[in-house]
Amino acid sequence: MSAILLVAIPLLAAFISILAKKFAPYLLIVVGLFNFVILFLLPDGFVIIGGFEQPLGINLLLDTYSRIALLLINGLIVIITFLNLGKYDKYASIILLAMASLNGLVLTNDLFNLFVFLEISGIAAYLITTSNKRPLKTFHYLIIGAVGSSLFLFGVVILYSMFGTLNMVDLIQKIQAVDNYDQLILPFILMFIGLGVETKLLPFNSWVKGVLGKSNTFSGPMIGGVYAAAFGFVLGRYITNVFVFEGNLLLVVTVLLCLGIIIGEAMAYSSSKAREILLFSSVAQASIVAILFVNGIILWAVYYIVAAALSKTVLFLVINKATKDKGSDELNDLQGLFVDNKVVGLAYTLITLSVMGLPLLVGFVVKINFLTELAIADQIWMIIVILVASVVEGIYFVRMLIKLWYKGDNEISVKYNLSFKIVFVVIALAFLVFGSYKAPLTSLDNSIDTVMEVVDNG
Amino acid sequence: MTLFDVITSVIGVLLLVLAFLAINSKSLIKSVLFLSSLSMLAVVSFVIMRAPDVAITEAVIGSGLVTALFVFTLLAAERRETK
Amino acid sequence: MIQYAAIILFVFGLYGLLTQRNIIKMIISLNIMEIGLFIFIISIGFVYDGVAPIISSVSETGLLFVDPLPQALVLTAIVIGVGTTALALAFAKSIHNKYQTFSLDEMEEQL
Amino acid sequence: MKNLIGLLVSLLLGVLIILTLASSPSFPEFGSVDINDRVAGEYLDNDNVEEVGSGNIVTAIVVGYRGFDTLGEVTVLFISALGIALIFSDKKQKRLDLKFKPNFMLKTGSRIVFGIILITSLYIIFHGHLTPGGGFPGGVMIASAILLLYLADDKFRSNIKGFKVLEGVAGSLFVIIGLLGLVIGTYFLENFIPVGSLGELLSAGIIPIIYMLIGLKVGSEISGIVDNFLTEGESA
Repeated sequence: MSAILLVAIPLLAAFISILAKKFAPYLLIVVGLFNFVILFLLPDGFVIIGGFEQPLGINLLLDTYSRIALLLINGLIVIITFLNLGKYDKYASIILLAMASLNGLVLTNDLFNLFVFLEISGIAAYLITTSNKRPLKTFHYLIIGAVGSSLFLFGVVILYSMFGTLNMVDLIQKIQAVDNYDQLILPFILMFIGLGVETKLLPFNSWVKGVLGKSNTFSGPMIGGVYAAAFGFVLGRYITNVFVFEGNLLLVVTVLLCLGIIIGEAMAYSSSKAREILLFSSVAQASIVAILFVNGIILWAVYYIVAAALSKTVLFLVINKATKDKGSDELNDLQGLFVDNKVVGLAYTLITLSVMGLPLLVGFVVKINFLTELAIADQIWMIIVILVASVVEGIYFVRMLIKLWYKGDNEISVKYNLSFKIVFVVIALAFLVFGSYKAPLTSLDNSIDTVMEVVDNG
Repeated sequence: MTLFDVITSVIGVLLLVLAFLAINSKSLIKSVLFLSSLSMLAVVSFVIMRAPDVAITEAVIGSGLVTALFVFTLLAAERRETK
Repeated sequence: MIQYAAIILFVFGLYGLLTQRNIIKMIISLNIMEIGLFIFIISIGFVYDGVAPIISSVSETGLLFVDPLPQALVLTAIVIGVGTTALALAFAKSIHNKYQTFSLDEMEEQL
Repeated sequence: MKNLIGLLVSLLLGVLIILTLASSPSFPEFGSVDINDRVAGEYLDNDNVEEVGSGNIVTAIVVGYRGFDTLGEVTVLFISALGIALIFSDKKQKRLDLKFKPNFMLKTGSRIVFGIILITSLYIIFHGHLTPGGGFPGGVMIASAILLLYLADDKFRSNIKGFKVLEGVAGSLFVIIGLLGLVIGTYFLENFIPVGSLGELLSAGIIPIIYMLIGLKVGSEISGIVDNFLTEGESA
């Protein structure tokens, strides 16, 4: 019973699933639940592969940080597959591979191994987006993804040529020992760009509009929710532990991220399509997460990713289901969606208010805490940018809610079956409960990412 | 300038020339052929840099399989345009 | 010298990718970029008058060897590159089914 | 205008890379690398070579030390083949009638060469741990032999169902060997078969077995990809 099962079992299931196509979706749900359960039983610490010690072979690191990520990823994949049972069954083997690669991405402690999993999850993402039936947009996403991972490999190889190791913990020890900082700027930039493509950071997210703008109830939640969360965790682990941003590099990165927030919110404000509003707001959220990690606010960034992933999954499910039934995602066509879907509407509203950060909801708790942490780190400019972004976000979300609740003369008939409703209500209630009952959130602290601990006493 | 340096610089220049031709040639078939010869040159440079494993893999995959896939895509496209 | 040629090749592939308006040319630029990257990785591990890392008998282990790790990385990266290229070509083929052309400009006219 | 921006961006990146690498103290000069201050020095160390037992150090790294990478890599090919089959899956496939018809020379020549290619690829796969080459080039060679049959006869369709089964079985066996390592030994992908003496055919424990499985898997996958590229939907 070791953490390697989280990667090996889905792989084995994927290889078997092509032999028995009919059972693939059910195999996927069973493997997802199996992963979800053993995550509560697995001990923290390193998992050595192949029997070779730390810098020679590859090893995986399981700590609270990656455990939260894995619970979120495997849980969401099971929910999304369960809700889309019957319609997207031929994608079951691909989802199994996506699950294996995302688990490996979060767990691995080896840089080249991360590149391999980056490629697998990338190819799985391109194939998931083929369900949008837009080959040109998927091709655009593939090209940018391939460029991103080539740049990442370039950065990894330069680091290997300088320090002679591919193991993350070993590398951090060697980076700490180096005095000439300027030579590290190049590999860090290349790897930051490589990871920035999949985490939708500013200059490399031109693929997001094409992919998520035309998404459906399967590709929307997968790419917008699960993939965004997984890559957010990976980017966070590398920003806090491996990358050392100082001086003008830190300035450049911060300006880039702030621009990402402002442009993301502005595009969401100016768009009239429901899916575009959601995807641009998730672009802005990705930049906020990156800023939090750059300032070392690990705990609240983790909660922000979890809240963003859950909320985006629900929002994309609701909007994409309505778009499929209505045929268009223009807000005017979706007017009055919640009038005869009271339960779904209530859950949707609660979650949107939490994303905006209104009191009594978990979004507020997360936002207040990371703003105070930013204030402690006296990052005044970033606080101003995030507050302005929240105001803009509030405006376009409220405008969207008003349209969705007020029918006007638009006639719309969208039916959500029971399993959809149950999932929405449960998540909305979780947002409400953890909004007021803050104890479990504040019981953890920044030490959930134990890489630095291992480096210091390793 | 040992013999080794001469050979590597010749290969370096040839690589760049072939890459330029591969990108800027008008017809697609020509640029695919330039790409195939580019990967053949890469095989030669791998052999010179004492990497036999990689040379065999790049030879079979780079100039063998990738070129074949490109040609099939172009043939299928050409056939459909003429129909 | 071949190390700088490899970097220039990588950047040249990136340039081709940013400027070409033909899908097949973009995939070719992607391949050029990857070939440049692979030559760079192998050049990192090269040692003057080193020997290929093949040991046929235990007595030979005293020789000066080339670095075997970059070769293992490139071996993996080549096969990954083929996977991505084959998928990109499959997309190019299905795009051609839909738009009857490979050039992005003609496709935009049809939209 | 777009070309100018593209040129500027790539020029800027190129200059940045070359300047940083030229001026950085810890980036070694071309060719003057001291292996021992890198991890690779351990791989070439005497008793490590004997412990893994594979003559070809690169194979020892690819399948032994970093076997998890190779498992990931086999998955990349698996998902590409799966994806390509998915993209072209909606129509019943029939052979693409290309303009060129295989003439006599091609037909007879390919029958002769087919056997030679197969034998060399099997040789490369089974000697992966002794001489250069291994599962991947061997597998792609098998696929190119089958590609030759496609070219030689334009009605030829290989047995796709059989390749799918072979692909699934070989992949599952690879993971099962890894899990056996976890059950018998204490680590995933651990070498639980005695290593034997260096240089012999049956040495290096599970490495030749894994390379043989990879060869079969890669061969069947890429033949599947070739078949997808050389066929088209019935209605087209």
